[in-house]
Amino acid sequence: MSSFHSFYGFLDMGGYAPFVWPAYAVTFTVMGLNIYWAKRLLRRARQAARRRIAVQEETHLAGPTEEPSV
Amino acid sequence: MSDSTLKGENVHLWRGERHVLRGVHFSVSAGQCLQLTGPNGAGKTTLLRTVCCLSYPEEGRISWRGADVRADLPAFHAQLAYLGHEPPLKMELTARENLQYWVGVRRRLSQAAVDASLDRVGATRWADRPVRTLSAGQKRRAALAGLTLMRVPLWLLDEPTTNLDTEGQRLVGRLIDEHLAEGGLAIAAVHHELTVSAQGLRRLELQL
Amino acid sequence: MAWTWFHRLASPPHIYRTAGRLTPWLAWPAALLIVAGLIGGLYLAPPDYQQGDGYRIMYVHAPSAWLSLMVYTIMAVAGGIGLIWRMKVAHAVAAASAPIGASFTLATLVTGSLWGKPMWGTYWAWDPRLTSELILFFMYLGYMGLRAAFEDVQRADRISAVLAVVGLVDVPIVHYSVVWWNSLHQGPSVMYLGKPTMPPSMLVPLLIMFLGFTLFFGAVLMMRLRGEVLLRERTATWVREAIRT
Amino acid sequence: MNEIAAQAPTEPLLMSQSRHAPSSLAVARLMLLRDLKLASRKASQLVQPLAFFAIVITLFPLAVTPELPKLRHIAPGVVWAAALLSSLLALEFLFRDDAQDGTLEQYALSGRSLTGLLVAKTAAHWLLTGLPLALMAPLAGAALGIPNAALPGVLASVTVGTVTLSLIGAVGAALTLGVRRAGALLSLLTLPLEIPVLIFGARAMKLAIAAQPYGAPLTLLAGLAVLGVTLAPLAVSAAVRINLE
Repeated sequence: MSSFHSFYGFLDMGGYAPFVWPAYAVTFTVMGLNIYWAKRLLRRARQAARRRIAVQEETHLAGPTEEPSV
Repeated sequence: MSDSTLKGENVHLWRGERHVLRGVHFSVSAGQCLQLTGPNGAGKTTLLRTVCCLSYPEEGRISWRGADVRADLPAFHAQLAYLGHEPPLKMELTARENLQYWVGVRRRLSQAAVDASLDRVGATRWADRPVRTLSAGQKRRAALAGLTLMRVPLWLLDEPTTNLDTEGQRLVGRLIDEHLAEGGLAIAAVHHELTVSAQGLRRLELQL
Repeated sequence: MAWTWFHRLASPPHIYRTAGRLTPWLAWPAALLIVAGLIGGLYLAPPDYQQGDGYRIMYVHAPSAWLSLMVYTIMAVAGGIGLIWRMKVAHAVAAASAPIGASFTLATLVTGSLWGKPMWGTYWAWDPRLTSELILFFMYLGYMGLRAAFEDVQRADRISAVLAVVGLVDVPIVHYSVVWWNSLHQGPSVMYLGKPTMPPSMLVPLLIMFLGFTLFFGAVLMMRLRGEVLLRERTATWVREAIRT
Repeated sequence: MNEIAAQAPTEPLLMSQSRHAPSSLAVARLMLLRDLKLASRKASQLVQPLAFFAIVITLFPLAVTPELPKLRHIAPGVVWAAALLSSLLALEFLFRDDAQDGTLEQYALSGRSLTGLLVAKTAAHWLLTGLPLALMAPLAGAALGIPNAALPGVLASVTVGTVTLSLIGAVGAALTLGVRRAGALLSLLTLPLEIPVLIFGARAMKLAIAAQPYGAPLTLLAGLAVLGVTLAPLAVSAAVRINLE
């Protein structure tokens, strides 16, 4: 079934190893970074929301603002 | 026109993290002037810009003659004049040229009408000088000439008396009074009380 | 009215929760498919009669290229929807997509050039596809640069949406003009196995990879989308509940 | 003090647009005249992009070779790249001045079609920067060794091409209206979109130099201009409105 006769042959990629493996490495690095960045974004957004809510609760305790109207 | 009423209902607007307009209500009818007061940063300018639809409120509704202004924005804009902090003038053009290009896109202007409006604000003597050479007060007067020249019912004025001498401040009051007498309406953000006759004056105080 | 369910569906809390729930359902199939594609593409598929084993770069290059274009389209369409219906969630989708698309465009360029070296004898040839891809990368950079230039998220959303829509109109024009340009200069163009009769042992892993990459994009998009939705909410009480966990 | 006694207003308040409003064409004409008059009062702004164009052209004989046959070979690329860069330089003051002194806001609130007004402004911009550039291009071409017989082709391609450059540039200028130091961002946004113009324009010039019919690329350039005229104004007015917020 396999197209390679040995594990070494697989690693060698028929002589194309210096191109094939870096290409896969780059792609999977990009994928890994994407996951990392996404998690970081979510974490930061949560922190920002927490800060914002804290500030809002503080100002709320200071006294609700009057609804201005005519 | 009794139905010429501008109404704002429950207007909310945020600027980034700041909740600037927090449920503002107002109503101005023909012959009335609404004077907006409040400390710096309370949202006077923001409210004016929201009323003329330069800013988009996240909640609430602004209606003119009973209909939401966003239903037909060009028609609404054709009936309002907005004067911001700075007189909207090109420095390289003369006051007269400025009026031609500024008001000229709204209505056909006769020479006589332009002259009359310039005369009304005492601008005749320097109307043909480049705006760059005018004083801040003179620029303000040129902007006021544009305002009267538009002949629209709804005036939105942001600090209309800035840079004007006492005489100029009284001129603003008189212009508004005349405008109201003709059935126009006005909203003005001010720091100093306008010299407007009391019966048409209403007040809205915005808080920080 | 049909609109009520639509609005409920597009409401930030609903999207936030759904995106969270959907993430594993996209991520795990994506992982399985990509592993299957890797085995199929790197190990099981036979070598190409012309390119030997070098063609195996295709299994990451082609799906990356597909993502780079698909994501730009999604970004522009979402931006357009956000612009017309003033939907924050649509803008959040656009904002979440841009860095993913840009990174896969970069991956396409790098893998393409790594593929080019054994095929053309040089890392970079002005091949029409690679050139278009490079221009697309610049467009992503411009989009993200424009976004970053505005402090107010709302304005950044709306302004960058205009750019994305303009770009979407322009991308095909750029592509065809570049292909036209290339046809005049007889450039090397043997990148793709354009043969319609790719044997199934080669084709199936490729299709699996396409699907895997697409699902991977979906999973990352869902994660980013939750963050972007949170960034666009100011006072909503649901945020309190959401960030407690 | 001036006599400013209360005088009865001569005409009633205009309660609707109706018959007092000038026609759209008259408005566009007014806007065009305004921009031409403004430009005539600060001519240095007009001369600078042209001088820039001339300098960029001058760099190539110095950097590459003064031999005309060799220069002729790269002339289309040089002329077009220089045209792209100098049109970019001229964009800075397309909307920015009007936005800063508040006149743009007044036009947005005039009740007239902002799109129409901005088309007029863009037309003025082309007349003031694109057309002079096109008129200078044959001079630059001659200096780079393009035979006299090919100069009409040079003129035609740059004339048609700069229309699209002005339109795409207007989109870029409108997008970056609210950005402080927008120079680099502006080029990152507009140059990728302008690549088809570069390709078709340089091709037309190359054919003209080779004394071959250049109608096909010129038609494609004209097609781009038509597409630009129909779509770009919509993007420009959307972007300007968002940036005025």
